[in-house]
Amino acid sequence: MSSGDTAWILISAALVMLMTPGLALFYAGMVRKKNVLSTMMMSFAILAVIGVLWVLYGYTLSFGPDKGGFIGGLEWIGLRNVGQEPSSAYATTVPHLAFMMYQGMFAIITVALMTGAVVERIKFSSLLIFSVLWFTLIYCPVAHWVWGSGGWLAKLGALDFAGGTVVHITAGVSAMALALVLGPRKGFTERHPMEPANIPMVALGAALLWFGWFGFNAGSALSSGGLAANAFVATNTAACSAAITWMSLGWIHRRPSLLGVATGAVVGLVAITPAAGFVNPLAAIPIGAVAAAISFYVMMWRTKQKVDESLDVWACHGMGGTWGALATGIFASAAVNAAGTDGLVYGSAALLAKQAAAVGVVWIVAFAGTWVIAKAVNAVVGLRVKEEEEVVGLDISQHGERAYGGL
Amino acid sequence: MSSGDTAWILISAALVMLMTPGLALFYAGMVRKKNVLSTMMMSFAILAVIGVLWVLYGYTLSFGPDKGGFIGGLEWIGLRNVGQEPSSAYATTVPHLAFMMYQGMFAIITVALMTGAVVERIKFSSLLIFSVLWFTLIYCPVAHWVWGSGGWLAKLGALDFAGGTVVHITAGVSAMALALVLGPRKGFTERHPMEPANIPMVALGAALLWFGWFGFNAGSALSSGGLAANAFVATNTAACSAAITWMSLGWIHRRPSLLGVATGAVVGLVAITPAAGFVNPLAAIPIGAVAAAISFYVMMWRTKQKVDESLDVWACHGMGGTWGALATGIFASAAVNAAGTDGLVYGSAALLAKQAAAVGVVWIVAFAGTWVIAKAVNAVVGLRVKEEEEVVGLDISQHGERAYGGL
Amino acid sequence: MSSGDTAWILISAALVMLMTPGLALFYAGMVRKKNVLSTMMMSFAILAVIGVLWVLYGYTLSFGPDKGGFIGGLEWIGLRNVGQEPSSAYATTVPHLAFMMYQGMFAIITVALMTGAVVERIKFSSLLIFSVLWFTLIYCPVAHWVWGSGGWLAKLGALDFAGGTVVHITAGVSAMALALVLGPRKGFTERHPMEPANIPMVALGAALLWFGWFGFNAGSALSSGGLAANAFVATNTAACSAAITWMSLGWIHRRPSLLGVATGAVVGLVAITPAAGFVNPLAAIPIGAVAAAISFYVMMWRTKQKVDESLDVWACHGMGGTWGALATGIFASAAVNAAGTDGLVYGSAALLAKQAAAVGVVWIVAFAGTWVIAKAVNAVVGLRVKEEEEVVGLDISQHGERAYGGL
Amino acid sequence: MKKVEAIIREEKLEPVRAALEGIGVYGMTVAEVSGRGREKGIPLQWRSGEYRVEFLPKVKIEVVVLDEDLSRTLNAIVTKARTGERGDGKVFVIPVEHAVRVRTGDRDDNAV
Amino acid sequence: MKKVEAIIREEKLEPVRAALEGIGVYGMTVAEVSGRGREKGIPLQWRSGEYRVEFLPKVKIEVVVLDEDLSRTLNAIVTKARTGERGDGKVFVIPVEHAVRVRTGDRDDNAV
Amino acid sequence: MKKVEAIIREEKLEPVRAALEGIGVYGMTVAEVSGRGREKGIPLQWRSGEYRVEFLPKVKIEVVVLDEDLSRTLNAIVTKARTGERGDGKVFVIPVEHAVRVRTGDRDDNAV
Ligand SMILES: Nc1ncnc2c1ncn2[C@@H]1O[C@H](COP(=O)(O)OP(=O)(O)O)[C@@H](O)[C@H]1O
Ligand SMILES: Nc1ncnc2c1ncn2[C@@H]1O[C@H](COP(=O)(O)OP(=O)(O)O)[C@@H](O)[C@H]1O
Ligand SMILES: Nc1ncnc2c1ncn2[C@@H]1O[C@H](COP(=O)(O)OP(=O)(O)O)[C@@H](O)[C@H]1O
Repeated sequence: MSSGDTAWILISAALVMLMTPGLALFYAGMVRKKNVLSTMMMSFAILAVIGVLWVLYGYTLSFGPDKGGFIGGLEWIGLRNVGQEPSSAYATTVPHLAFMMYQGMFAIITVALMTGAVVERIKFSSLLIFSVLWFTLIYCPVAHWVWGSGGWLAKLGALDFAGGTVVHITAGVSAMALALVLGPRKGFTERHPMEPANIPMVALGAALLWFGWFGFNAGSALSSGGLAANAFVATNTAACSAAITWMSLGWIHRRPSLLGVATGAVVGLVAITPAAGFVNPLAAIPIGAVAAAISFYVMMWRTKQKVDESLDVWACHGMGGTWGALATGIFASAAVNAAGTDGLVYGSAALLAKQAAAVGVVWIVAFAGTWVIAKAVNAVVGLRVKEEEEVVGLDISQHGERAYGGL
Repeated sequence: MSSGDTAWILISAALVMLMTPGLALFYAGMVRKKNVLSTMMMSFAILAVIGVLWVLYGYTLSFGPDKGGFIGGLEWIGLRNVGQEPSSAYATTVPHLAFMMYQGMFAIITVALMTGAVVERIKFSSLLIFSVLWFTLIYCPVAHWVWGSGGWLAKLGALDFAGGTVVHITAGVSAMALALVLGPRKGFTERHPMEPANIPMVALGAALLWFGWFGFNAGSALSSGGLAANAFVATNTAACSAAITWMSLGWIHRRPSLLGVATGAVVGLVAITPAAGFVNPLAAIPIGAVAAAISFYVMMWRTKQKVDESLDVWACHGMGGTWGALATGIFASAAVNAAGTDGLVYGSAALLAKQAAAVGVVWIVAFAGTWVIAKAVNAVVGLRVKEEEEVVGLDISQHGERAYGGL
Repeated sequence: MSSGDTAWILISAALVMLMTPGLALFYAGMVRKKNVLSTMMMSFAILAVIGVLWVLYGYTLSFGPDKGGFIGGLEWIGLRNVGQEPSSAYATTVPHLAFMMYQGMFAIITVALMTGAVVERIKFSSLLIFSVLWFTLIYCPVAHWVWGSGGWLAKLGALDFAGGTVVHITAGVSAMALALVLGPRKGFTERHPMEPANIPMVALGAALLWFGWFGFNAGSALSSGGLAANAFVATNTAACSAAITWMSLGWIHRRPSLLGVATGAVVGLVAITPAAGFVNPLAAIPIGAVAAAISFYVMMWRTKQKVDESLDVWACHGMGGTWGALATGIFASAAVNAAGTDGLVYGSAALLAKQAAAVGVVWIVAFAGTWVIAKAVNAVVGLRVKEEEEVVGLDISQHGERAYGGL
Repeated sequence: MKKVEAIIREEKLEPVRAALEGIGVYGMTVAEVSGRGREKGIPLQWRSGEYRVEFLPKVKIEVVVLDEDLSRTLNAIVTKARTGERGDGKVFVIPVEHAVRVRTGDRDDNAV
Repeated sequence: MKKVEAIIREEKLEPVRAALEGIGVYGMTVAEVSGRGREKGIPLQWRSGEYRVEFLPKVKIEVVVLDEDLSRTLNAIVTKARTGERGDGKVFVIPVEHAVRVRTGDRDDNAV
Repeated sequence: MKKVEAIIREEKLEPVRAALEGIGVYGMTVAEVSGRGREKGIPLQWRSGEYRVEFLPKVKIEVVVLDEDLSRTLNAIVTKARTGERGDGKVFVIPVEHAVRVRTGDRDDNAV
């Protein structure tokens, strides 16, 4: 066991934990004033609920001893056999408990990410039910396939350093499916302006996400050495590159905006996630820039449709994660990480094909699985609040609170 | 000396430092708009003042060479003999200065915690005088009893991993005594509504507290290994469990609220504090849940009394810390930490008795000591602002500022 | 390579990164509501732009193999030869990439610091152009002189632990030159009140700065041991001491204010920056206190002049950094850091003379260089927005956004 | 000219605005206000328990109209702002003696 | 009917509300405003030194009352809002020609 | 007495205030409001693309003046608030029947 590696994983776990409140701020600043608390509440409640479910059964389903490549066994249920000593399967220089918790923070934020699609109209109780089902039926299996030892996508040779597929594609694609089942906000189709309540809050949220993402990506080296440093540099560089790109695209169209810089940075962070520990840090510049361009125009296209995937989880995380996974197939270099392999620019197309396959599988599973779960929840308890409740705002109608005190 | 352990303690100290501004936000969001700055100012000023007093004399009184089990000697006054090498008495793998500073952050936040009881009416100058006296006469001795090498409560065998007794019981019980001496806010007895100014600010504060608490509890392992990981997992799990519980109780009574989730998380963090490094991580689930239930109903009861312990430091920290200390006696396991011992569920009642004794002693000392100090300060300089000042708000009357600029 | 040291440098780099968003909040809370986003945007955009330029050419200019003491060579351009292994010249126990990134965060915040001087009236495009030029022509050379191996100021024997000269004097003095070229805000000369929009935001920003500064100063030990602990303690103590001093000066003149405590803390952190790893932690008390007093009265004097260096980057960072550099010459002790030497209070005036020389050189270079760059940018593209744009506010006119959504 | 001051529910601003636009009334000024009346406040959640807020958020619309447009305007507002629950609000009509358009200096009926 | 517009200190809202309730006046609308007058602004702390804010926060209460309730209403407000210091505020009385209760369509005296 | 209600651009508050001070009108009450009229809203940036906000921020100044000061007051406001672009705003004059100074109880012309 290494005390340096352990310190790094523990602080990385703390950093990833902070991302969920960061996300709460990032999202809440973009909705209307009457839904600020409800938007924050979704992330906070998911943090609490998935935080407990993870130790109870999520970890063993995702990382427990492999059953046929598809799911982890129940040997580690309720943290049985997960102790202060390193596991033999994962992160062998840090306590097993530290690895377990670090992974738990990923599960939490993945579920929270989807809430951006459904703000301002989903019933809180139904969101919780949906989240628990989705976590159990989609997240845990997919995490096992990609990261569990013995997982079939891992065996295939698909690479995902810190969660481009597991976190961002699943969340982004599922967000779209869920939004389609749920339907648009009242007034959306008529293009009523829905002005963001608090852009400084969005920027603060983005800053906390960026800060936490160092734990997310560089922590995924699972040790504190050269690979972590490589991932750290790639992470920061991608965020910067994508932020500049988004700002410039906004400028070309009209004005450079803070909302754009914040969004661009997040998209860059998404895209570098699967690649950070497999590519040269400088590859982060094109990876970030292309990600921002893709998301920017996909978001513009989405906005023109009748589809109210409200805060563009699909455009940012789904598309950013997809591009990042493919970009890993393009830019990966075995010289950076011996556990990786050479990608397209180093002369081999095999990895790119595997990445595309993994992306395709996860798109389909996430979309179809989420559609079914969402339809089921809708049929049984209803996904939406009543129209009057939506009109009054979810802060009052769902939570009996309002964000800013009156006189 | 271990560079991994040192990295862990230094970052933990930084995390605990961040808790005090986090607390400032947590509290300030719950008061009325006219007192937001004054509420933040209390925490920031205490951070500055205790930060200096700690290096001057607080550390040596608390941790200096023992004098009869009751107080530390002055051998380490002004950081004399506290250097870059490890001490022989504490945290022997990290620089003595690092241990000293880490402990200092605990002293700061303990004093700041009490301010929640007295917001919106205490005179700023008197609060500072009270804080200095309380820190010197209550905090330093109690810290020595429990954590100082040779301290009499430590020798008794009472366990307090990260400050359930030293931090939370002292602060929570003292807060009640101080509030009783100070008296209620104008309008409190008539039940004037006092709407929280800014609930997103409360949630952000709670998030920073949660984040910082990883340093508080897992840092208290004083090294970066399995025990730190154990404490880390227990900490997160307790926060989640308590947040769910509080949210559910609110829901049963009427609605699940963000204020409730934030409060529940903090109460869970309080309760796991003394236990985090002595109990199995899964024990955090009942510990958190019971803590939330206790605090919830105690708070409801307190609100119905004529007692204006305004932000419920007593209900959250006093009761949460008390339950946590007793729960340590119930759930502790020598298998988790050889420095601990088995608690009630592992067949031994001795620890629980010791925990109860320590709790009783600290309740009495904190309550009586604070009462005397508060009465003395009140007699000499007066604790309250003038009625007009209270009516206008403390931001203007005490600090000549207002939170949000006008036109 | 040490995993403990690497963990410490990586987390320190993350902490320093967080300072730039912290600065964005700190500054944005102090401007009028109509310029809140534009003020934040400056820091965020600089983070993105300098973040990319640093890996492309900034690092090699600053730290690349020395060319005559004046500049780094291009051997490390685009991170060539900067890999996962430690460099032989700097921080030999951590990956070269980690050291590179850590230094990059310093470059970013230095450029961002200057924006405080020019808020509410500078054209966004011109600010970016100025920033890129300034970074290339002023920051990189000065960083090389002081910190590059072979840099001529380093060879002279001037000490700068974490950037008193490189970061704070360059930023503070340049801010003044830039403000003089740019001219005052409309209404400034007529003393129109310009009320800060959001003081809680200022306090939150100061808290994040303080938190991040542990990475800035204690990280500058470049390893995680006694020296880092020494710097950590000195840092915290200086912040506390300066905050108390500023609060007290405000009180003597009228009232103790939160804005004052926040400003004082930042000034204390500035002043201890060059000294933190060379002085005894207790020396931080006078260093912080004197810094606060100097900045307080310089700021008061500046406000009375017709000079609109709007958020007093010069008074806080320029003067704070100058005092800190001189204080290093006064309080340094070879016993604290063998790489340092004894200062005035330990009987030798030589260091103080060298410090004064370095300060003088950097003042002149920063002021003159910035003046020339600013005049050039002004001549070619114009530095100021149009008068109507200034009157409407930069959020709308430069960025097409407003901070807080309407009805 | 008359000034119509309508104090209505926040969420009715949009339908009222649209209805006024429908009858050719574009110009208006809106403020966020708080009101109380027969509606009995609203219970909000505290950390545990709840409390009652007396003043509820409303919006106040001010529209100055020519005398001949008055009844149409009143009608449009009252119809669109109604839910039938307590708290729907009030409309008041106040005499206006003069009006000036700042941009042009146009006076009275030409200024509305 | 008359509209009473009272611009008073923020902290006097509560006593005024209570006094009006005491004389049977429940309905009212309140807005946060800023005012200046003989009161000479307020000095606020800057980082070092201070500056003066000209416009001070006030609340504006609007109550529409029947003519016969006017003098009682004025009385209640003036008595409760007074501190005797500059800045206590002003009360203005403005004629109201019509009133409508949105919920029911009740008109004029029945609508107040 | 008349109440002058001027809805103007936010950035014109300061010049208007100064001009009123110049003609001896000190007392006034100001509120932040939103307005729409011939001005066609403002386009704001969204993350990608943009959207249009209909209601634009304005300030509403309320000044109660003696009848003899009315035209000077109107003049000062209209002159100083004008930019010549759409959205400059409107000024309305409303009759005031009574006024009371809270501090002293002074009535009507003495209260302004
Ligand atoms: N007499 C009044 N003067 C001014 N505003 C009033 C008056 N009565 C009611 N209001 C405003 O109208 C709103 C709705 O009034 P309320 O009595 O609650 O509903 P309803 O008219 O449907 O019975 C109040 O919140 C308040 O803003
Ligand atoms: N002529 C006026 N028109 C509109 N509002 C006024 C007028 N005079 C005063 N006010 C309002 O009344 C408030 C108090 O007035 P002020 O002159 O300061 O106090 P006092 O009436 O006690 O001398 C002001 O802040 C302003 O909001
Ligand atoms: N009829 C009206 N009643 C009330 N307020 C109005 C009316 N017309 C305009 N306003 C206010 O005046 C502002 C400016 O009006 P607008 O028509 O945009 O400009 P202009 O008068 O220069 O053509 C609007 O934003 C609104 O606040």
